[in-house]
This record gives sequence, C-alpha cells and structure tokens, in this order.
Amino acid sequence: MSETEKTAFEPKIVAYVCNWCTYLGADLAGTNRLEYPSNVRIVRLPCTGRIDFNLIIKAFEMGADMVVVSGCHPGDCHYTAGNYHARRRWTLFRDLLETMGIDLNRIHFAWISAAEGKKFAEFITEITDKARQLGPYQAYREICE
Amino acid sequence: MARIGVFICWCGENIARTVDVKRATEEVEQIPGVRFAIDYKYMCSDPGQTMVRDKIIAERLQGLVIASCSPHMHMKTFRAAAKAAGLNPYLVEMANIREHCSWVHQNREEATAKAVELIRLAVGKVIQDKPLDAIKVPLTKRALVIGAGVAGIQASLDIAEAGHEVVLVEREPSIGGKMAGLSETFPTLDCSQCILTPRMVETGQHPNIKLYTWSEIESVDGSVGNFTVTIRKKARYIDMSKCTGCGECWNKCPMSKTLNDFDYGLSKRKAIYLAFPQAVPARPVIDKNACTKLKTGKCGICAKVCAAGAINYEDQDEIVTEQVGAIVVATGYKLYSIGQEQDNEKYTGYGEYGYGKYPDVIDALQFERLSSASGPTGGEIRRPSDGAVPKSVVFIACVGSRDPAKGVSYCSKICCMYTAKHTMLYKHKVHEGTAHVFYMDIRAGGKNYDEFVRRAIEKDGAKYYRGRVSKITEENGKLIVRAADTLAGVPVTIEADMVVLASAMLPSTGATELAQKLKVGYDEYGFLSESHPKLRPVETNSAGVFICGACHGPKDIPEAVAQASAAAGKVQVMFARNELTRDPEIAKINEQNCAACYACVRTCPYNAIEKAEIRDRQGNLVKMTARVNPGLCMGCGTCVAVCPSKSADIDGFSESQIYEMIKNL
Amino acid sequence: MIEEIRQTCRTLLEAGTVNVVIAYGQSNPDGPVHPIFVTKPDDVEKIVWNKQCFANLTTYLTRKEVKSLGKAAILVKGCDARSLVVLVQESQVERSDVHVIGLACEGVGEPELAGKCRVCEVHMPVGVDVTIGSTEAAAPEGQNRYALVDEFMKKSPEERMAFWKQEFERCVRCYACRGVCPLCYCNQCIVDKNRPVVIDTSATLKGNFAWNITRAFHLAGRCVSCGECTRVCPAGIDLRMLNASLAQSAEKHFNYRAGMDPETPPVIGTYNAEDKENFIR
Amino acid sequence: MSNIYMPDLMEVVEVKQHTADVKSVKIKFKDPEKQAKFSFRVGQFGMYSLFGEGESTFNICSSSNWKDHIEFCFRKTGKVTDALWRVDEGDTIGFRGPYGNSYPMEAWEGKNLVFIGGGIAMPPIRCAIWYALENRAKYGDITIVYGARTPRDLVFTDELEKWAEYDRVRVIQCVDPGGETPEWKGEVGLIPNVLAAANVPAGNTAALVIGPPIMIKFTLPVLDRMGVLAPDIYTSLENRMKCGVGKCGRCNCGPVYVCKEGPIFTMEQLNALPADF
Amino acid sequence: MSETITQQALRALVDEWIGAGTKVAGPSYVKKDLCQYVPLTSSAELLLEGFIHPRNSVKDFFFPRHEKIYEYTLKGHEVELADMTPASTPQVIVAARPCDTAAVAILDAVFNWGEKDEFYTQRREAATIVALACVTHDSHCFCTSVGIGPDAEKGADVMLLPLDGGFEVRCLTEKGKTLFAGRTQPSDKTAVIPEGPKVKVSPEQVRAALEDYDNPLWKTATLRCLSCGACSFTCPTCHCFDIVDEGNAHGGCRAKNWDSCQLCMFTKHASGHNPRNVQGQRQRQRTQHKFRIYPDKFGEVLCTGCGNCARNCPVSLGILGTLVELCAEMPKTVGESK
Repeated sequence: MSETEKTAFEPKIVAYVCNWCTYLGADLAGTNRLEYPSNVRIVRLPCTGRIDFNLIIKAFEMGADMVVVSGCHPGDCHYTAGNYHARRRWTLFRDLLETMGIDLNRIHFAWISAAEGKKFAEFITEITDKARQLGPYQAYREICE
Repeated sequence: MARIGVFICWCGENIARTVDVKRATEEVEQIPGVRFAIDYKYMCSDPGQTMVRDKIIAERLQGLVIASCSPHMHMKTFRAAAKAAGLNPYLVEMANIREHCSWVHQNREEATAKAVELIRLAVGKVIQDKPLDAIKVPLTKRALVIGAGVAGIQASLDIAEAGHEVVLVEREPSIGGKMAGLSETFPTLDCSQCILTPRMVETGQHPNIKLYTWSEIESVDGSVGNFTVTIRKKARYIDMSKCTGCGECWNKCPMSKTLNDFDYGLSKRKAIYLAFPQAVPARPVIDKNACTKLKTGKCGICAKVCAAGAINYEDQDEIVTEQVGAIVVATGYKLYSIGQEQDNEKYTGYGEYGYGKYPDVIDALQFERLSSASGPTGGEIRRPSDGAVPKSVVFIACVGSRDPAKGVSYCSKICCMYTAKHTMLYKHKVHEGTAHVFYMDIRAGGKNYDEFVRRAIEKDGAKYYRGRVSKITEENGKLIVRAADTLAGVPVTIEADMVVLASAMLPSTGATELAQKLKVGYDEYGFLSESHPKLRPVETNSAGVFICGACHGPKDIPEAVAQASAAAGKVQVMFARNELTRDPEIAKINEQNCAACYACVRTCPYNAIEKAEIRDRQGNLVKMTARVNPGLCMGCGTCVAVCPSKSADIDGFSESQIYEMIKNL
Repeated sequence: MIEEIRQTCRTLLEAGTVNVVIAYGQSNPDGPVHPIFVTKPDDVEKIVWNKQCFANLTTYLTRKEVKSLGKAAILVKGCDARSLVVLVQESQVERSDVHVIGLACEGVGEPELAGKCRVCEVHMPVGVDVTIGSTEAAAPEGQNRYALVDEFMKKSPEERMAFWKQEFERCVRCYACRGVCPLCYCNQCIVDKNRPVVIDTSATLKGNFAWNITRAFHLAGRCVSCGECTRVCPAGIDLRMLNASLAQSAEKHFNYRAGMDPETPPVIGTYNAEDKENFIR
Repeated sequence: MSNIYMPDLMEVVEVKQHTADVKSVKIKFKDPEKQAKFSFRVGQFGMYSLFGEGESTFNICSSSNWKDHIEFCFRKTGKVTDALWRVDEGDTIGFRGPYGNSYPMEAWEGKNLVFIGGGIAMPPIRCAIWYALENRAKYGDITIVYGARTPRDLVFTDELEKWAEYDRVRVIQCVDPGGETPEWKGEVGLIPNVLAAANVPAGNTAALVIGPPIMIKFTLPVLDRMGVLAPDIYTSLENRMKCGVGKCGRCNCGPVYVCKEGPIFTMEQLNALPADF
Repeated sequence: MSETITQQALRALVDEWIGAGTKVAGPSYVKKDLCQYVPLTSSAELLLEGFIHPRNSVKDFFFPRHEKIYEYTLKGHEVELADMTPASTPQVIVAARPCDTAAVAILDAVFNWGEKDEFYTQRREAATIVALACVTHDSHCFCTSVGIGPDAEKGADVMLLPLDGGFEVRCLTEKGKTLFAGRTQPSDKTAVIPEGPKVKVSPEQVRAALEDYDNPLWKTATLRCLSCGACSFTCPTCHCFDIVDEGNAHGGCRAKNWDSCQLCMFTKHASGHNPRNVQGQRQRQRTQHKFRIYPDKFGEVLCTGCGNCARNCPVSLGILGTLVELCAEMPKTVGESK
C-alpha cells in the first residue's frame, strides 16, 4: 500500500482453516517470511469437516467481502475423512448459493497442506487482489441493512 | 463483560519489528470484556510466565488472551501457566500475531491494525470458553513398532527393557533392514553384521517382544492409548514352530532363477530361501511367484526333504489384531531408483548414467553387497558383468540428491561419508586399483567424520574431483566417464572398469499409505512429518504415534539409533502412568435436544458416537439419542457440522466460541 | 376407489391392527380437504379422496401428540411414500410400526395439476403394505424433472438475487414450511437456538435469507419434492425452487435421489473418496 | 414521547457469588439524578438488559429504603444469565422498571409475619424482610424459614445470621435430608415439616411463601393448620416474561397478565388461576 | 341521500395521496393468486373488487413484523443507547375489509393499558383507514358471529360501499371527512349490502364453553395443528411479540418481532420447563385469549371473524372449527341458537 491516503477499498476476508494442515501452512508461510496482504482473518477450526455452511453465511452477514475455506488434501486429513465430508457439503452448497444468486467469486475453497506455505501465501495474495477488483459485497450489505 | 487479561509479546523483535506493540496494548484495552492489557519482551520466558501467573491472581482473571506466536508452539506453555495460577487451562486463547501477522506483513500500520483485530477475535472466543478438565482414558501399556531396521530394533529393545510388551512388525522375511546388508560402517569401519546381529538375536529372543515378520499393517483404529491394529501375516508356507532352519529345503530347491532382492539383484536365490545367513528368525519363506509347486502344483521337493515336515503349501494370509497404546514408525528408506523409468512421476531418473543398461554401473547398496562377506562375491570387489577385479572405479556422489530437476532437492546427508568408505574398502581389497570420486561438496559433519574423509583421500589415495559427471558411455569394455573438474577448470575423462552411484535416500515404498492409515502428515517426498522440527522431532501430530530413523528424513545409523531411543523414551513417558489424560476438546451431544437421526453416527470417522436410549426411572423408553464415547472422540467436529439441530457441539471450537469470533470481525 | 379405502380402514380399525388411521377428510362439504384422525370404525365415512388431497400425512408420524394415539395406519400418495422412506432411513419411524396404505394417484390439484404432479414418476407408490387403485399415468418419457430450475438458472446472478430479495421480503417467519415438512422433525429447530444465535429470528431480509438458505440446505439430498412447503407458504414464496435445485445437484454430482431406495445411504453424512469437484484449488 | 422499552444505563457496583451458579449484583444509575428520583416498592421486579444478549426478569431484592443502589440475584441457566455471570464491577447493563405489584406491607402492619423460602427463592423474600426489620415496630413476630438442598445452595447466608439478632425474629435454616454436611448446625428436613415442627404461634399472621411449586403445595396445609388462610398467604409467580408492561402476551396465565397484575398473588387468587404456569 | 364517488375518481384521489407523499397501502395482487395488503406505488395496483380477503392483515402497518426499538453501541465498559423515534409519517389504508379495520380498533386497548406503546399509537394517529364493505364471503368468514358485519364501521374513518360501479362514501370521523372533502357527489341512492355469512357461533356461547378450562376436547379437536405461526401472523388481532437483541460485538439493536403462542418455544423457560408443551394447550391458550381473557379484561372479543387463520393454515384448521365444536357441546341455553 503506497503512502497515498488510504481511500482505496480494503476487502475484509475471512479464512476458515483446518488446524492440522492449512493453519500450519500459514505458520510455514510465516516462518519463511512470505509476504501477503493483511486483509485475511484466519479462524482456526479442528477440521474442514467442522466448517458448517452457516459459518459462511454468518461471515457475509458480519460484513466479510470474501470467505475462504481451506484444509488438508483429500487423504491427508488428520481425522481421515473430514475433508471428504466437507467436499461433498461444499459441492451441494455452491449449487444452492448459485441458485440464490450469491456471488460464487466471493467464496473460495482450497486444499493447502502443512508443507505448502508458499501456496498459502500465493493463494491469499491472489484472492485478495480479486476481492479488491470485485469491491465491497454491496448485494449482501443491502440485505443486511 | 468479563475479566479478561491480554498479554502481548514482543517475541524479542520478531513481533515488535512490524507491530507497534505499545499502541496495540492501548487499543486492546477498549475491547469489551478486557480488564487490562500488558506487553512484555519475552512472554514465554520464565519471567514472562511468572508475570502472567501473578496477574491472574492479582486481577482475579476469568480468561487469558496471549498475543504471540502460533498455538502450535506455546499453547501448552501458557495453559500450564494458567493452571499453575489456579485458572482452568482451557480458559486461555492465543492470537497468532507473529506467523500470521508480523512476519508476513511489513507495513507497520497494517500489521498493528491486524494484530488488534486478531486479539479482538481471540477475546471474543475466550469469553465463550468453558472450563474443561482433561479426560482420563484407560491405557494399554503395549507398543507397536513398524519396521525392524536398526531404528525399529533399538526402539523395541528399549521399550521391552522398560518392561512393556512390544509388537514388532516387519515386512521382509527377516528383521535387520538395510543395515543387515551393509559391509562396514563409517566412521569406525565396524563390520555392520557384527554390531547388528547381536541386537537382532536379542530382539528375536526378548520375552517382551512379539515378532511378526513377513507381515504388513492393514489398518489402525482407535486413538492414543487404545489403538486396534490389524496386521496381515502374509502366507510363509513354513510352519515356524516345526522348522529347525536346517537348510535342506533351500539347498535342494531346483528353482534358482529369481533375483535376490537382498543383494539388490546381484545374485539369484531359490524359490524357498533364507534372506541372509544371520536372518532372525532363521526360518525360510517360499516366494509364491517363483515356486512351481505353488504355481503349477508340480515339484514339492522341499516338502519331501524337510525332516521336520514344516512345509505347508496350503498356508493362507492370516489377519491378526493387536491392542496397543502407542505406535513407533521406523520404516526406513530406499535408494532413488536411478534407471530411466520411475514409479512416481515426481522423479525423472538418470538415463545419461546408463544404470540398467551397463551392468557395471551399480548403486551404493549394490557395492555394499559386493564388499560384504555374505554378499554374492564373498566380499571380493568384482564387476557384475564379467566378474573381473576392476582396476579403476568411479564413485559419483549426489546422484539424485540436491537436484530439483530430478525431483529431489534435499541433500541425503550420508552419501559423502559412505562414498569415502567405499573408496577405502576398494583400496584395502584392490591395492593397485584407483578410486575416482566426483563430488559437489563434501558433507562430513559428524564426530570423526571429516578426519575419515581426509584419510580416504590422503592415506588411501582416492582421487576427488569437484565436478558433475555429464555422461557415461561404454566403449570396448570400458566405461567412459566424462565430467569436469571445476577446481582445475578442465574437462576430465576417465576410463573406468566400474561406476558406483551414491544415489539419493527416499522413504521406503508404501510409507505414504501407512502415514494415511496412521493419520500422520508427510512432506512432498513422503518423509513423515514430525510434530516440531526442533522441540518435538520424534512425535507426530497424531497423538500416540512416534517416528524415528530414515522414515523421518535421510540420516545415518548413529542418528537413527539416537532417534529410536528418543521415540522409545517418549513411549515410556506415556506408559509411566496408569491412565492417559486426553485433551478434553472433544464433542458432546445435548441428549434432550437430539432428534436421533444419527447423521453424526454415520459421519464419525472414529465410530465414537453410538445410538443410546434414555429411560425414565420406571425403565420405559423416553427417547433415543446419539451419545459420544469420550475415549474415542478425537475432536474433529464433523458431527457438529452435519447435526441439523446443532445438538452436537465440541468444546474448544464450540458454536458459541466460533460465532463470537465472527461477531468480532 | 373411495369405497375401497374406507373398507380397508374399517377392517383395520375393527380388527384392532391399528388404533388410528391418518387420512384426508373435510369438516364442511364446501370447505377444503385436510388431514383427519379416524379412531372409530364408523368414522371412516368421513374419509375422502379427491384432487384436493394435497397434504403429506407422513409429517404426523413424528408428532408426540399423534404417536400417543397408538399404532397408526396412513394414506400415502407416491410422493408421501418417498418421504416415509427418508424418515425410516433417518430412524424417525420404525417401518413395522406403521401400516402404510398406498393410493394410486393421478396427481392432485384442480383445475390444473400441481407442478410436482406434472413431472411425477411415482404415481403408483412404492414400499407400501397395500395399494388401492391403479393408474396408467406415468411421467412423459425423457422429461427433465428440473426444467423449472434450468429455466430459472438462465437468469443472471443479479436477476436471481433480485428475485429472491423480492420473495424473501414477504417472508413473515411463521415457519409453516417447517411445520408441514415431514423431514423437519427436530425437537428444537436451529432457528430457535439462542446460544449462539445462528439465524436471526427477526423477519428482516438478512434473517429471512439465513433462514431459507438453512432450511433448504438441511433438506439437501433429503427433500422428495412433495411440494407442501410451497403450497402452504402464506407469503407465496417459491420454496420448491430451492429444494429442486439441491435435488438436481445431489443427482448430478452423486447420482442420488432422495427416498427412492432405502438401502443407499443418504448423501450428507457419507462420502466417496472419488467424489469429483472442479472448484477446489 | 417515552419509549417504554428503553432501559436506563446502570453501572455495576458490586458482584457477589453465593453458590456455584447463583450471584447477586448491586447496580446504580449512571445518571445520579435518576438514582435519586428512583423509587419502588418491595416485591416489584425489573427487566435487566445485557446489551447484545437480551433482557431478563429478576425481582429487586434490595429494600426500598436503600436509596444508593438496587440489587438483584440470578441463577446461571439461560443466554442472558450466562452473560450476566461474566459481568464485573464497572461494567454497564440496562434496567427498566419497577414493574408489577408489590407486597402489601401496609396491610401486613400489625400482623405476625412468616417468611418461607425454598432454594433460590430467598431474594424476593429478602427485600420484604429488610423492609419489615427497618420498620420493626410496625410488625409483630417475624419467623423466617429458609431451606435448600444442601448448605452450599443457601443464598445470603451472612444476612441470615444478622436477621436472627433482631428482637422477636426467629430464623430457621434447614437442608433437605441427606444434604446436610458434618458442620451443618441448622435443621434437617423438608421445609413443610420443619415449619410444622417449629409450631409458630397462629392468629393474626400473614405468610409469604416462594419456592418450587411442590414445596408450596405441601406448605399450604401446614399453614392452614396454623390458621393462616389462603387470602393471607402470598407468593410470587416465576413466569417467563418479555415486555414487562402487559403487551407481549408472554406472561398471560388464565385471565391474568402476571407482569402487570402479578407477580405477587395470594393463594386465593392463585387457586382461581388455571395450572398454566 | 348519500355521497358517492366513481371508481376512476377514487383511483385519481389515491394517486393524489401518493403524489403528496402519504404512504398509501391497500389490497393488491403481489403474485398470481396472492392478494395482500401492500404499500402501493400507483392506484392501478389497488384492488377494489374481485377479492374476498387478502392473505395478510392491516396490522402490518401499525404493528410491523420487525421493528427496532433502540440501538446500542458497545465501547469498552461503556454503552451508548440511541432511541428509535417511531415512524409517524401519515399513511392511508385504502379498501381495508371491515374485519381488518375493526381489529385495529380492538388492538387500541391492549397497546394503551398501563404504559402506552408509542410505536403503535404514533402510527395509529398518523393513519386514516378507508374501509371497503364486503359483497361476498367464503366458507371461512364468520364476522357476523363475533358482532362484526360486511359493512361494520368499527375502526374505520371512511366506509366505502359498492354502488353500481362506484362507491357510496360514508365519512365517519374527522380524519375521514378531511380526506374526502369535496371529492364526493351527492346521490339519492344508497348502497345495499348483501347479507354477511350465516351466524355460526356467538361470543357468549364461546365464553361459556371456555369456562371449563380442562375440557377434554382440547386433546382431540386440534390434533392436526402443526404448531406453526401462520394463523397468528396473518390474524388482524394477534399482537404477541418477542424482544431480541441483534448485532455484533461493536453494537446492534433491540427489536420487537412478531411471536406466536402456537410456536413451542413461546413459553419455554431457560430451565427447560414448558407449561404449554402439548399442542392442544397452545391452541386452548389462543382461543382462551381471544374469547375469554381479552373480553374479560378489555370488553372486546379479540377476533373479527376474517377467516385468515383458516385460509393460511396448512391444514385449514383456523379457529372457527374449534369454536363450532366447543359450542356444539354447550346446552342451547346461552345466546341465540346456532
């Protein structure tokens, strides 16, 4: 962010991550000093299996412009099957959101393992730029007036 | 609306460099519920923790927020500090303002703002925390060790000596692993068999060690303290109780065309064979792909000559289950297959060195077999092609290692040492021969390691060239090795009789499948991930599962044995108490509200939720419900997400905690 | 056919195999048809069967007030029978505790058939103890069950969002959709929980979006599109569109249709390692 | 144009924990002028707001003669009481009231008073006791019977001792059989039996009985034998309330809006109400 | 002699009101066969005939389903409150059914006894109600059974009665007069309103039947009720509400929301005890409140017989059926016979 007065829109991004893979991936990005934008707020959950669709809706209600959900690669889940359940749940939930006309560019799902610090940093940078282009989620803000 | 104390750590200057800690402390005191905030240079240090304890007592705190590093680092530390001050350890939350903030955002203004926001989230969560007590779980004081190489053997002996039962499972017909095939070991040139075989015998005879060879792990259920391990005992076709190991069968067996994988293909073996002379258990095994009796029904000589009548052609795989409390993984390594084709598309192999095309281009373990007394040549260094004694041998270091293009970017740590050892062995056995070594850097960091390499060069006359070998071609019986000597700045061509490649160390095949069964993490190469590189090197993120030896990463024998004892030590720490205290952050179900649709029962990966009945005092059924077994639940929370009425909840990541965090966004 | 139904119910009540028959009736001749509970054999005359028999009676099988009446017999159309399959799958109803009387149904709704009946494939109910009547009615060959969803999806996301904002503006949160749905049987619904408040109870646009998304998603892979929620909504919200889009998604991704086969495990709560997806990075 | 649902901002003065899940909280108006103007009659209740959580109904358990603060007592069971449990000195909560009717202290003048409380029912009785003791001359003998399951469940135990020191005041504490601990000095037994055994002089007596319905059910015959009839036995209904001003229909029980015409009822009025509470 | 107005003139007048910025609401087809009282943007949307009763009621405009009562902001240990001044912009309800307008008058009692609920009274004073007499009814209507009728004037400021294409205008209150001042033409014809629905029960009979609180009928009469809130929320006289806080950690609002005694959580205590745990008890409470408690306390029957509860009920239960069953058991001594 250049020194110019901060009028540019700064998106608020919520990241629901699993404690065993993506959270450690984020830690690894830290230990490797990989820089990425500071808009993301990481919420630690035991497993992607624990990430419930209401959390995504509540994040938008509380003013998030983008929601990220990430956890272990299929097969690596610390609890064996959490991410499989999550994948099935997200597949169905995305179709429901699409029918509702909720902007799917504002919800991103990823598998980021504890060894993929770089992928985490790059992923966060990429989606923050996309969030900046998309601007504030006006449609949901109006819903919440 | 609560008495919450916020402790912001400078972490030396790791945090303070980009986060304005002073301003953050002031801003944080405005968060509803925060009673006071304080910063300190080293919160996790002893004075830091003392200050935390004193503040808890002085300010009658109801909850702590420690804003410092990742909870994976110091959550245990600060929970202990809270407990010491009489505050329930689960009323502590951490805001990760180092790895997730100060280290990754350079702009001071943004980093400080984000730090305050992360603390606000943590305060939200801690307000909804509930005091929890550790769960007491009965403990099975038996350990499972997977892989019986030197590390597996050492770990088993240590645990067994401590008086606990050990179940040792080895995939090969005999224990001993890769070290059993070595000739001598650096830096002392001890004969590998002489130092290993007594340990193998001790393991074979130890009353506390239950040995399963020629067996594999099918599945692992349960959780720390109560694992249920299913083991597949592959059909051996030999009745171990009757067989005396006299050897008549493998002498008389007509089938001898199968390559002996103990000698890495340098020799042939019979269909019924003993892995190597010092094998423990010294009992043969029939290779069903080579034995004509098993394939076509003809022959059966071995049964005829067996005086003890121990041969049993109808033998079947047997599935056995064992109850254990802890698991040590010691599955060892394999060498990078240097041929063109690779089993994993991540690696691209070395067509240019002609391995597999020129018989005299061998890898390090094959050279070990050549120089081993129990090897195919009885210890004489002879070329595999024509058996002649090679006069000039080229040793190439870093084949595969430190070579991202070939798929392995790390250094395999021990090749420099064993290459120097190989030049010595070669020199001692072929006095007039010359050894040429092409290396990138000599890595000899252990005790007496560098002196060992200096002796190989100065006393035994090995010629070391700093440079890579570009190509090996065969011209009239000689292997032309073209390379460059970067120190002299000149190309080098050597006509060699034999080439030995010091190839990279990879985890042994099947390591990732085993890791998935044990729910242990692994890196991109398949080496198992330790819980923390410096603080918890032999533990994994899966409670009760420990790792040691090469399965964790390339390492030499002294280090593997040291890690084995460390892992055994951790197991003994666990078994020191009669019951296991387990992390109470597990699920529980509001049984009045549960509609008994059992979505959670279907979902639970640990089958920790069962169908239960609620009856009134007269015994008639009031309602059905789902009920969590605290011993089995690992706290993944999937049941909470699939429960429509949210009757299921999980302590530590409960609905109210997570929603309170989001409300603080 | 009505005589056969009444006779069947009379014998059941007289023989004492069931204590109550959950059927359709009319309290006054020109009034609407609604569920009735027949406990005395002579009252079977009150049972009616015509194009106005919309209600899905299986919703009463999980109500404590009805369960206290004892063993029940129930009239089911094809769609109702499917919701019974889901109820049995989710251990809410012991199949042996209910005597299920299947009615051959050519579709309900006068003058024109209800939407669900035009695409119905279960005119003859399956998994019933006895079937009364028969019909040749069958779904037109190769018809797209989810035509209304595909039509709706042709709109742009902004148009779709505008449509739902306009629909949910009218939702008063009376929970008739929850009351009438046989698969909404929780003792305390998630919307009634206040620790934490997952869904705002206020009938604001925010609360209505959260409520309708949650209700629809709780029926993912479970709704058998009996269409009752849409019929009873006092605000006339097109709820069936949400459930149909989820049913389409469950069929497209996991080849799963709710309530068709008691053996296949439900779609939520089970997984398949080879599930395909193209949106996870 | 007053918004009848708008609470006044109160500052928490003191928080006292009585049992594992019962606390009492002293609050005073942030606006000192409102504190001075505020008055109520013992027995009335108020609606206490935890902003962000909701409102709850608790009896004002301090005496109406104490002008510098008001006090209420609660048990940690629901959403608002969960948040109230974390409240601390200096925090801000909301209060509106006083609502409901009050004890007929004037009508009780000259009578002997019997206060009977069970479990957490002591707070609604405490305000009446303090008021009576502060106008000691106006009232006859005062008997206080207060019981709970175990000694740990007793509330305002320090004040129980203080009351015993007043003249012609008799305090009987009891715990349920099986709940007593070695150092328990008081009676052991269920409240109705303890009351019967205490043979309190009958005649010209008014009784205030608050506690679980089952306790009230068995206490009434004992009072009857003591000659205290239904019109002289008062109790306070513990209904669920929302608005407190007779609009929202929540507390409606039979023909009565408990928040406006209660919560204090005589047993006579209570018997006329359907069992809908 | 009577004052009349043609339909076009009335529509023009409505457009004038809208133009003047008054909020005008009336029955309109929001969707295919869904008629509701909704705010109007032009008089073309206004329905003046061809409907029996909109699915909702006019109470939406006086006692909305969600209303902020004040906002709070949390700052550290301090809290700031911001009062929400109730909307008092003038509004006109056009073509409201007599059973709706009567309901509004009935509600005045409860919203003003003891403390005055300004949110309700402000809107009430700022509003003018133009009623439209009924010419038809359906099987659910029973206004005549509760003392109301197709042309009852209770609660209306102006009564419109259909008269050959136009309407007879009877201004009943000052507000009504000012609204229609100079817009009506004298005529010698007066509108004749057809008979309302047959009287099915009488409030006195019901009041007597409700005396027996433990009538076993409550266990069977309403078995098919699905405990949703459709009857209460579309009923013009149901006025129970819930008060909740909504917001995030920085602040939020306290709001009044519609609530229904039919929903099982209505009387559930935090301890889990629920005095009305069985659906029959909840139905009894609704009938008692309407036909016994409210009349005893405020002298008005809390029901205007509009039939919305039966029309919107998923199982067409409503309240009429229960009343008829209750009275069927009563001896014929009370009130005129059915």
